[in-house]
Amino acid sequence: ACDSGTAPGTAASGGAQGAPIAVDLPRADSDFWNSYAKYIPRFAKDSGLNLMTPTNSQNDIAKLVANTQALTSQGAKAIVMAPQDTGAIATTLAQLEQRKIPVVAVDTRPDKGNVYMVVRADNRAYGQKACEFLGAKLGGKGKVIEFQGALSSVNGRDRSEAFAECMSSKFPGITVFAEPTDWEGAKASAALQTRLAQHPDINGIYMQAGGVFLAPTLQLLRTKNLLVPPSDPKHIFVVSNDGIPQEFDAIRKGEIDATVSQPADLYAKYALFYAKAAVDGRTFQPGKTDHGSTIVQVRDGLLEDQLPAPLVTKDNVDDSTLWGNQIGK
Amino acid sequence: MTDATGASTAPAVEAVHTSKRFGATTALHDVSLAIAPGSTHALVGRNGAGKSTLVSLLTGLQGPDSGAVAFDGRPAPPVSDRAAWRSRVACVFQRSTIIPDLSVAENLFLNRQGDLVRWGALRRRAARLLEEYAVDVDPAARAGDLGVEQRQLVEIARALSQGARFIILDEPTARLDATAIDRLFGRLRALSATGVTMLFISHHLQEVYAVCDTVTVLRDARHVLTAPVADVDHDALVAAMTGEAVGLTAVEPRPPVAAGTPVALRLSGLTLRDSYTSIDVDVRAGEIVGVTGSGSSGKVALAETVGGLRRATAGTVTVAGRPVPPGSVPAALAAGIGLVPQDRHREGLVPLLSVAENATLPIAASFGPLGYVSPGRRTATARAFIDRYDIRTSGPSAPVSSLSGGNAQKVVLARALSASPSVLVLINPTAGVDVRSKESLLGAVRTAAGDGTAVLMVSDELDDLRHCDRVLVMFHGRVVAALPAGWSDTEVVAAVEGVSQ
Amino acid sequence: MTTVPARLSGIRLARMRDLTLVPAIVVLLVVGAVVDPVFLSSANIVNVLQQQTELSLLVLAETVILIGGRFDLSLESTVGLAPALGVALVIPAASNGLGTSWPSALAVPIILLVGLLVGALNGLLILRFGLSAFIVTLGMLIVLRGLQIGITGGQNLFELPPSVLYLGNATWLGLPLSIWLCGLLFALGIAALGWFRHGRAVYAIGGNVDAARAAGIRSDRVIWIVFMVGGVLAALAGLLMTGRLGSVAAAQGQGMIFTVFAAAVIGGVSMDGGKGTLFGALCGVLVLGLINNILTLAGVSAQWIQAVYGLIILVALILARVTTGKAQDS
Amino acid sequence: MTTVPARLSGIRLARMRDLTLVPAIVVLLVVGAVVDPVFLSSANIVNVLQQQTELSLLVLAETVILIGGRFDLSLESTVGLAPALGVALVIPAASNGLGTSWPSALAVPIILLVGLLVGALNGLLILRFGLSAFIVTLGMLIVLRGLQIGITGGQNLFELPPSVLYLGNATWLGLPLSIWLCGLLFALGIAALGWFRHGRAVYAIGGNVDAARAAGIRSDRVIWIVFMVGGVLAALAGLLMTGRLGSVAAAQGQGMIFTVFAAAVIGGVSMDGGKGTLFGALCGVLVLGLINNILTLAGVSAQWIQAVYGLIILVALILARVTTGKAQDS
Ligand SMILES: Nc1ncnc2c1ncn2[C@@H]1O[C@H](COP(=O)(O)OP(=O)(O)OP(=O)(O)O)[C@@H](O)[C@H]1O
Ligand SMILES: Nc1ncnc2c1ncn2[C@@H]1O[C@H](COP(=O)(O)OP(=O)(O)OP(=O)(O)O)[C@@H](O)[C@H]1O
Ligand SMILES: [Mg+2]
Ligand SMILES: [Mg+2]
Repeated sequence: ACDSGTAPGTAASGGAQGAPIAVDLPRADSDFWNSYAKYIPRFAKDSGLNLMTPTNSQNDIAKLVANTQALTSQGAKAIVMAPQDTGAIATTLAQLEQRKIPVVAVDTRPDKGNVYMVVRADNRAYGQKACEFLGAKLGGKGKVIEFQGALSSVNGRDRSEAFAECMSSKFPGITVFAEPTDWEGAKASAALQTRLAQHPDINGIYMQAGGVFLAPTLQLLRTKNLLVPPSDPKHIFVVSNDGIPQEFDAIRKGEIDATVSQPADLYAKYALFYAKAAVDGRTFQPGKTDHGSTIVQVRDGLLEDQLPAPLVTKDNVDDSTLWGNQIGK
Repeated sequence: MTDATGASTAPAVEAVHTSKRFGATTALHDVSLAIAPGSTHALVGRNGAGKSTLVSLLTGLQGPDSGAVAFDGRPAPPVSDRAAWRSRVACVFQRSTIIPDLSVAENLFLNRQGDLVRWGALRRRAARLLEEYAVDVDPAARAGDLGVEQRQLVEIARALSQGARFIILDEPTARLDATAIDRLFGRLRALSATGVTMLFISHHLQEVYAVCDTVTVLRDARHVLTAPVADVDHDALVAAMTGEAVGLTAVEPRPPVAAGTPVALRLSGLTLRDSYTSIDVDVRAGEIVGVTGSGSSGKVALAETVGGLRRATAGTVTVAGRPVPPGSVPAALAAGIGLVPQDRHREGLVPLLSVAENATLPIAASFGPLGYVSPGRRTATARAFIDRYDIRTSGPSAPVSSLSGGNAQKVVLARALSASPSVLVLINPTAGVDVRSKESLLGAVRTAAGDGTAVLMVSDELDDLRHCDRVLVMFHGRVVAALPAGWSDTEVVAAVEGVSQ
Repeated sequence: MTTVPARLSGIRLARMRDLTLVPAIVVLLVVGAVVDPVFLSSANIVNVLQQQTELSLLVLAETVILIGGRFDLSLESTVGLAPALGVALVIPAASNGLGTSWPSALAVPIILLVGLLVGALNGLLILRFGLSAFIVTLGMLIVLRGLQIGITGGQNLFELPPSVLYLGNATWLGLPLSIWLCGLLFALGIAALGWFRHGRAVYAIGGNVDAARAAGIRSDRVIWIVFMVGGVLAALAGLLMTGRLGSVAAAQGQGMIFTVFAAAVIGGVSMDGGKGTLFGALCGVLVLGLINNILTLAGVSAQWIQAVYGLIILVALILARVTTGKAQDS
Repeated sequence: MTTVPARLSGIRLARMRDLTLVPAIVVLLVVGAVVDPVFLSSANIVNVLQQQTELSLLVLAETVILIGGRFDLSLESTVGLAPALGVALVIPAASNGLGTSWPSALAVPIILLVGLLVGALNGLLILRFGLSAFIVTLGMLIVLRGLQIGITGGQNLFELPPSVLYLGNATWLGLPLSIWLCGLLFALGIAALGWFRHGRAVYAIGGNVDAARAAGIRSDRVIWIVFMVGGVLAALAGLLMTGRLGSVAAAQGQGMIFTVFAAAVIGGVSMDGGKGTLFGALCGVLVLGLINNILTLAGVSAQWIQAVYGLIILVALILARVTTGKAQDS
């Protein structure tokens, strides 16, 4: 039926020349992804890309597939997507491959099927870094509560698994309460409240998404009078994840101790970079890159550019290269 | 507004050139009606003539398409001002306005409980009111658990107790037994004596003569005549209603069922705890057996047991010598038993489905192979029913909810007869049916009997029972009398009241 | 047919239906105590109650609407939109506000007003245009959620004025204010539905709207008011949640409506209108809250926690059915 | 009171109610063509249709259940659990299977059987124990979703046997097989509900179950069958989705049930039972699918797309109401 090339110039955001490049946003209700969404047009303009209006799949794989089909109908020559459900995208990837439309996957790696490049940070490293930080701060013993994401999310699972492995191998003296939250702040808050009643001596928290868990956690600790400086024995060490500006504020105030900055700006920048490279027909090899990251071959035909995800503590929270220090504020 | 002040007293209520249409159906066409203060006015007409529609205009439930309503010479309040309407008119509606999940007491004083409800006082008030109307019902009971008759009595008590000076009763007697009707009439006469104006609707013309002073006849949505009841005799009234100058024929005696005719329906030792005990009845093919009794006699439960709606605690029902599995309507149908249930709204009809579909539910299987229901054949069958039972409807495809009360009842009867049953069980089959239709309904029953159907007819109406070959009277769950044809009204009434022997 | 036993049994039945869930609650309390002695500590019980306050306000609203024979799915989106709008109007643009920077004392009144307006709009569309309540409020749910995302750009709002934080955080006489507030509102609701004419009118309308109208009840007006009260309660729930969690999350309230219906229906409220009590609904809320708390305390594995949760609900239902011997309606 | 015009108008009305959404569909087609010429390309139309196949099967199931006066929320979880279980039983443990490694030819029969069993269990609990359909199927929804997470550990399954992939992928005569299948099932359903005794019985039961029973319809049996058919259809939808997406996602089907109800009710199916047609429901599915497609093609900003979507649904409803002049019920 429809082959590429039949669609007239339908690029919604005109101006720039060149092959239309499509971006699908995974969701519109988290600070991280909203920052990403803001970076996309900015970087597209900087590098003169012909960017189509980004679509949004609202965390729904069926919508992502529908959006992809609509975008290809409209003549997209490369697609940047962030499939939160990494299994369900296989068929779509195969179809896109048939039509020779390259795909850049951001943040997640498809379980099956090929893409031109995966742009993500190593989520296992997030869990690892959080574990090592907490383990060191607690001196290898104590009780830690961990707000997991949804079991069906690969990123959440990677963080949980790495955290659990690291804790049991390096800090067997620390008890971990892993709470499933489905990424909901209210569930995390309820779980923390219950656990604190059960174990008033909890002294560490690892939250896998600062965007949703930060405010509820701080609010609860505040009402329980547990927001005290690290010098106080009652202090609970909190490690977060995401690197949004509010987390940095909390670090500066001493309310939390660290966060892993997930580079929203780099995600956007290199997603578009690789999309353009794909259209231009460039190829990449595993190895160090020119932007301080490493391309690894995770399986046959699948390259992944693992962007650095720095651990932010009081020491480096004012580093102006952190994305959380660049937006808004 | 007393008569003493002069001759120019305004009517207590007046409808002036009112019309009302429902889609393509004209329910009222340019009807005018004036009721003098203190009079008891009868409104009669065949099923679907527009009586209930007129009631809905006079009670402000609906506004007329054209024309106007006035009370005491002043225009009626706007339709939205329910409180104003309620102070002018109280009504016993033809369709139940009981709220099933509320208690009897609350139903009685709905929206009149006072801003802060004092439950104890409310129950006591309700108990007094019920006692006054001799209704043996617990005020704390859930209204939905009451029987049809008790519910009707509650509605009547509610309307009469509102203190309005104008009261409408739309077929209040259709669901009452003889004693209850007597009590109601006593009450109406007393109210009338205190100057209350009433509009009374009934298909029992003798009731019109018993309580009313003036009568208005509607036919096909139009006003036909208004006259003092003394000036129109029974035949003239029927002629005005039907538009034909033929009087009612007397009930023709049925030829006795031949002695050797086999028993089609046999009830032996049938018992339902708390309802009836050890009922033994034989109904022969072609025989019509009437069953009557007072409200708690168990007659309805008995009929419902035979129809498969209830499961007897002991005893058997046999049809043509074969026992019928108890408590299952499909089994009863398979055995050849057709049923006209008591409450057409609750268990008789599916309101959203068409007349055709409702009338042919049990025989849907016969309209095509493999469960296929040919719409053409269904419509044709339904059209035949509409003609045979004189159902006033805009067509077989009209939803049955658009029918007037009596016509809906005819659909239920048509349904019971559709499967050509060998045993027909009827519960109050002519409730709410107009005189002429009643004839045709009972005619259909007689025809079925003539073709060899055994009929068990539960009814409170002597007119129905007159068509029976014999009448069984039940009292507190037992058959206390069996009256062969030729009984006198007093015999039956005495037996029903439990005063015979 | 003597009437006395019938009367007794009538009363007994009505009472029993209200108390259906009490055995389940007792069983849960015992199980909880066995699972972990902490369970019965006053701190934990207060936690459970506080965590249920927002849900219970929504259940209060939905129960009244259900008794009136209607439906409101949009309550859960009001939980998010009302605080989001109220806060966005008063905080500076730099904190993701709308840039209007109205005086922050206005935040709470605006939040409640938004709830009122949403309820009024729902009522208008349903009653004036004769539209299906299910679809109107489903559409409204999507629109309001969309508006929230549109207004906030999908961001969480972190900079809250103290007045917004107060209700969800304050403690009175050792108990969180939100628990007092819920208790008070439920008491008011139970009194209004049980002993006041307008409350009884809601039952009448839900039971048979024609009959209610014939009895002189202004059913449209009553239902409209019920929708508006529902909207205000939902906004209040949003306010409590915002205070408790310290931010307006972009997804605040999302997915709650299922739990709201579950609590109400488990508590004996009928989806067909005219039936149910606030006390029963409150029991439903408690049952769900206790189950959640016990599962957390028991440390059921994340992999199986959901299956266990659903199973317990089903079993609780079957038990409630068996103990009262009363069939529920669809 | 002449009967002929009345009869004609009666038929006209019934037909019209069925066609309520046709003008909306036409308007959407025109708008779509204006927004982007690609819209009317056969490829795009086929895409829209194929994307709606799974939803439409669920709507088919839910519509029949709603017409019968009941409710099934658990359909959306069957969409996930049935394929997950079917696949997990046949694939090796290394691919997240259960380790049973049954012959892979069994996968499809198992999937459909799971749907049948879920429907049968729902029916059993609702009919035999007299429990509320809303609550039973809500509990079932949670249990099944939990089971899926328990069985798969929250992992996606993507080593699928070819038989499982076939239905969602194959193309017949240039059209995806799933479209043919949906068309066939809807045709069967429309015929069964319109012209067959058991289908008509569903309407009678939904319209007045006491009357249906008094007329000799075995209502419990019919409703039970309806639940089982619903379960099988949901499993089939899951099978199609699995094939189309090439894996069983851990969250497969999640959140669909709202859209299912929306499509059915927009299409004129009543939540009170006894009313509605499959054709109308199918139109509801199409309307939602077209709106989605047009919004995507039009490139509405991600920030506002949801609000616009909800608004269009509301407006479509009000228009449908105005054009047919028929009030809907709650
Ligand atoms: N809501 C409605 N929709 C459509 N048609 C209606 C409606 N209400 C009444 N009708 C029609 O209007 C006509 C008059 O009905 P109405 O109920 O006034 O008759 P009635 O005289 O009270 O009859 P009955 O003695 O059987 O109660 C009938 O043909 C009926 O079918
Ligand atoms: N299933 C039942 N359980 C308990 N009591 C019952 C049951 N069925 C009937 N009864 C009681 O048995 C008595 C007889 O009931 P039935 O309905 O047969 O009376 P009826 O003579 O038909 O009255 P009516 O003429 O008012 O319809 C009533 O007191 C009723 O309350
Ligand atoms: Mg009438
Ligand atoms: Mg009776």
